[in-house]
Amino acid sequence: MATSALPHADAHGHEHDLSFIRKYIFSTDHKIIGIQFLLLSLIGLFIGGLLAITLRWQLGFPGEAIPGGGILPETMAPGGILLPEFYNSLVTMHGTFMVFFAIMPLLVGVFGNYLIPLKIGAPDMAFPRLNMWSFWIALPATVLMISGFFMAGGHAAAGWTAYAPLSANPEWTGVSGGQKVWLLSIAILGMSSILGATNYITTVVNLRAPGMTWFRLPLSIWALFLTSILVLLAIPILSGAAIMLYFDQTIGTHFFDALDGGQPLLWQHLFWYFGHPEVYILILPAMGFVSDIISNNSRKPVFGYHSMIFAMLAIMGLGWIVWGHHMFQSGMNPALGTTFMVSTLLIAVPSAIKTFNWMGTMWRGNIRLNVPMLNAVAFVAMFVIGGLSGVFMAVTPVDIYIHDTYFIVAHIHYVLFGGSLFALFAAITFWYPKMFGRMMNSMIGKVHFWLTFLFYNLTFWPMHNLGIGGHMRRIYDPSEYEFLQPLQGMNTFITISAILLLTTQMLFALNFIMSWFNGEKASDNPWKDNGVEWTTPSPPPHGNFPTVPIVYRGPYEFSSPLVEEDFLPQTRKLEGDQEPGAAQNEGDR
Amino acid sequence: MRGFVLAATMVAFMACGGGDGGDGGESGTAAAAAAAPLGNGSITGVIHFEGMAPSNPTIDMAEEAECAEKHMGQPIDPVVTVTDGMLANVFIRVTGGLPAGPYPMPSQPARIDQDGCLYHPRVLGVMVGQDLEITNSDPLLHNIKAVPTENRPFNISQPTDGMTTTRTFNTPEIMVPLECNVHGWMNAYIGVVEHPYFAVSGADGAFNIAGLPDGTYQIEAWHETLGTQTGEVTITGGAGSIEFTFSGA
Amino acid sequence: MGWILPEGFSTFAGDIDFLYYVVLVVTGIAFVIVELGIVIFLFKYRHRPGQKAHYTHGNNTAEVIWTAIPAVTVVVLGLMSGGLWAEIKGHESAPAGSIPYAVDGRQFEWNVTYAGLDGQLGTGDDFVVRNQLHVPVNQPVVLQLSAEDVIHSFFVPAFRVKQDAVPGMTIPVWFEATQTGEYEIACAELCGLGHYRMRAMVTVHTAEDFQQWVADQSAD
Amino acid sequence: MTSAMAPPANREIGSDVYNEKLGMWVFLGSEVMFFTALIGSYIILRFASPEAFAAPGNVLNIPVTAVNTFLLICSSVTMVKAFAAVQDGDQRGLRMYLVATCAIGATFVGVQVFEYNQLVHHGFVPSGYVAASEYAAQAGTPGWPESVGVYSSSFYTMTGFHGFHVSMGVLCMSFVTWKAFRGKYTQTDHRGVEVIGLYWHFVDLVWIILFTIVYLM
Repeated sequence: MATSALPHADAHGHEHDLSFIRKYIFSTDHKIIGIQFLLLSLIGLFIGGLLAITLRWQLGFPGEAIPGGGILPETMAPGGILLPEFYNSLVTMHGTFMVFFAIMPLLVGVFGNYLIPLKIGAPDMAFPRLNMWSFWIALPATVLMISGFFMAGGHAAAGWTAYAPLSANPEWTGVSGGQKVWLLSIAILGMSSILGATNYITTVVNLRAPGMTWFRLPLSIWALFLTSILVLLAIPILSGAAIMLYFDQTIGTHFFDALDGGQPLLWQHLFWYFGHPEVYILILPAMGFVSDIISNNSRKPVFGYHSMIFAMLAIMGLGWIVWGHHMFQSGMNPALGTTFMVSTLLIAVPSAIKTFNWMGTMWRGNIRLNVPMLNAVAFVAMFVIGGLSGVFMAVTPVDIYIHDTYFIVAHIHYVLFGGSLFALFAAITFWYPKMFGRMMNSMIGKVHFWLTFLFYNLTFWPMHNLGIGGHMRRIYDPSEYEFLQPLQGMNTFITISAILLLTTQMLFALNFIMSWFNGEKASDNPWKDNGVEWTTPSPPPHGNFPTVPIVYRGPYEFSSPLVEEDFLPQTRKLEGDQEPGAAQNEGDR
Repeated sequence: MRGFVLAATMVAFMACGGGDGGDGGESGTAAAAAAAPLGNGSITGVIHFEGMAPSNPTIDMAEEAECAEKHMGQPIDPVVTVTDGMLANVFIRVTGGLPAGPYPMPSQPARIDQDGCLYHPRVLGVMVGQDLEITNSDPLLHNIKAVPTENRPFNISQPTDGMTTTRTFNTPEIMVPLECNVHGWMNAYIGVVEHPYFAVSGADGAFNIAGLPDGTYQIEAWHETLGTQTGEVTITGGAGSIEFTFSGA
Repeated sequence: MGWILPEGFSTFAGDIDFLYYVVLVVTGIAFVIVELGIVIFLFKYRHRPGQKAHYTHGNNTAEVIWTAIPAVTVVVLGLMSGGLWAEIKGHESAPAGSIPYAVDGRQFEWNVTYAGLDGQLGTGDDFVVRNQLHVPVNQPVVLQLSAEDVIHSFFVPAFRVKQDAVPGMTIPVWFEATQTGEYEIACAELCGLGHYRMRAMVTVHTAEDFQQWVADQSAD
Repeated sequence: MTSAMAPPANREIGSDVYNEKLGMWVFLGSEVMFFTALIGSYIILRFASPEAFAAPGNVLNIPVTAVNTFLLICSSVTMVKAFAAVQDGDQRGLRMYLVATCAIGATFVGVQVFEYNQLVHHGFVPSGYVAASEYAAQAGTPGWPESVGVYSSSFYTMTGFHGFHVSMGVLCMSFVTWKAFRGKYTQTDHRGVEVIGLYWHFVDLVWIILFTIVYLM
């Protein structure tokens, strides 16, 4: 077929003709879209962080005015003293922004977009235009979510989990517009994610370069591929639930309204049936990036490449049958508790496999402790803590006590901040030279890492102890309870650490922006990596590769005895390497 | 084409945001405030109560020590307050006979206080657009949940002593109930009227509605449990009077 | 403070705490092995000029070992927990002869309905007390937990009791206090702006004092 | 996969299925989960409160919907015919059957709007019975629930979202039809026709499930 021999040809043939708007705003280039997502979700991350320290202020210094809080309107914080309803909004929106507008787009939107075509040797996504839409749907969703802060009655205040009936009826919270905006924004963002996932899956299946067989795919791509499947299947559940809740609020349906035959627990089942796969959406890509980065910087193949893949498959599969562990105390039939406990505990197995394989990768390596490696190792060290604290909650009788306490808050932050966010710092630093053609400053990077690591642990480690003391989540003023009063000092300590932690992130922002303009120019392959993306210039041109890359081996051939150097790129042809089988490449030119 | 769709989407979002946002209540206020008083006559009256006054429920404030200590003995919920045959907390307003507006806005905001875990006053009136200042005089959390049918509901909280919040109502409504979810026994009622010619009977059962020209007016008296009564009064020479009598079960 | 649980005052608190310490020890061992391993590897295998890493793609024996050990551990943990969970949470598990109560959560208070002198709920001598739960010591009680408006969660840290109260459902919760005194009840599920203040008290009396208290209340 | 289809000569090593078709299959996976959420909720609500669901035929008009179901199945047939036509190089057949599919799809939506109209008229709206309506008067008689809150909620949400999907399908189908009239589909390359066909059959299948569990059971 001459007219459509290369489906990407028409999209890329005339790049020099493209106006600025087509090139950088309404771009169909996966690299530009990835960077657009990067900027958008870094803003989301910053908003989430600001919300966090605002709410932490109230916990650290209950009833005292926030310095500079006078600028907040009277409906949020009269005289700078947070109102309980605003505190609930802060809690809700901190979770919402971090999960939906920071971590998830950073992992999936940014790196899914940027890495998949480059690492599989494709010129772009399978559906570049759809890809553009996925960003241009995510952006209005973000704007809409932010607009909720300015609504009468305030922003959604029923928690990021939006448990019905609290979220279903403005009578219970005083919030009406905010909650509706929240649901709409989540549903719209869901469309963006589904479009993205459809694109990623098609791209990985169909657009791999010759020789890039399934078991030569980097683990980052495996992780993004499996994550896309989770996104594809989990997000529509949330969209459906959000629409039902929206109808409960607007056209008077009764899905979650117990007074009229509805089922409040139905919301929880739907939410967590989405929500637990979502948890893995938020960690699997991080695991993939870290595998790549640890292998690269240990100059050693990934230990147990196949078990890594099978472990991810197991996590993905188990992710669908454990949602009930969020609902042990919810009134769900207790007989189900034991079932969910067993499936939940089983997740410890693939997690352990992955952890030991990362350690195995480092074992007898030749470890370079650069900024990506520091962050990647911190991921492993912190993810382990998050994983182990999960065991406490999985054991149902212990969960009775620590459920809905700060123990779970510590757990989620060890997984999502200690895990995902450190992996993101690693990944951003590692692929920054490819994205922008310049290196991030390594000195600032190291200072940022060590300070973040320190303040992060000072912030979240004591939350375990708060939880063990029985400190409930989401309470505005712990000093109301006698049994929590002895813990006030710890709360204050955590708040101060959290403020320092956020302040430290300014270093990262500074490094990110300054390096963009002034960073040291990066070579094509600054980390001496094997991946296909490092064979093309930094940043890669439109269409990615001057010639079609041909892949001869897996991505982790570091310190191979076959060559002098300690790395062996996937595309480098050695004597005796077979050309990829003709059967695989009927259409190959 | 694509640009158009996006623009349309954005407009739709804005519209959606705008529709729910903003209080929008302030606009009518300025014009009304400028209006001159209609006259200088006034209606005076008293509310009688006959029969056995129902006994008011007691309140279990044991778990709110700061409030309990503001009360002598067992706190009671003053649903029906009768003193020497006179009934307090009746909301009286003019329902007919008024000349066309605009009506003058009261110079002071209406005030309601939460003290000893009770609303003071229990019944009050505000004019549409008039500020209502809600104050917390207790060192603990109260929330103020207005459950109107015509106006926009609100549910706000005051976690600390001395906090004041201002709200307005934009539509006439008899009556807007206020409740506190932290203290289930706390109730108050706000009459929202489009003019300033309303009053609440005091402990002596007396009330006074001032600023009216001579003429004949329809009056309605409302009590939270004893129902509504209507009457008519004529102001001549700047004075008129009316009496209502509510009776117990 | 630290990793030690506060003292528990119900019959099953000890069992829950024991399981907690088992998990703490198991995860503590894993924690030390992994974190220490990472630090050691970072030092021992740090980059040295001219050195090349050991070239290996893995080891199946190692994979089997570190699959099997966690698998066995979690299965054992599961076996240890299942029975206790059923004993505490099973809908039929309240001991025979437990004193019945009804506890209703609403924004933002707990209303406790007492069975009164006849020991039966739903009879004329029931009475309701706001935010106060009075129980006798060493005697199992069962609360029929419900909610009027939104989801609340009935949490008594000292008894290791926690159960969501869901509108439209009545969920039995039982416990047996082992020591007289006053203990706090909290709401553990975000229920609105007064969530943090949805505090109530359990008072554990001696059997005689409890009888007296019920009699006093009924007399009012 | 027929090689006569001659999918674009990908130089990649992926599957034999061309991008658009694979993409549609993947997207339909997502759609399956969306309807699973709605239908699953319906099943849960119905098991939890069977008394809120009317006996078949009492509230909903089965004959009208049965005809509508038949129409939708016919549109799947015309879709298949259109695809067969383009494979045979029969441009006229392609256009005719595409137009027929569009028309039947639009009719389906029209009948659904009519059905909603009737239901609202009789007093059955998403929040339940309308007070003092014809249906509300029958509440409590055999086969007529006292209150239909969850029934009406899930009925309107499920059928409404299905109707929305059909409408979207008709829109996309019109676009494909327009392209067919401009001769954009050939015997060897007619990806658009096949892809919209997949979607169409999916929506049809969902309706058969909905019709069975909502109207007949």
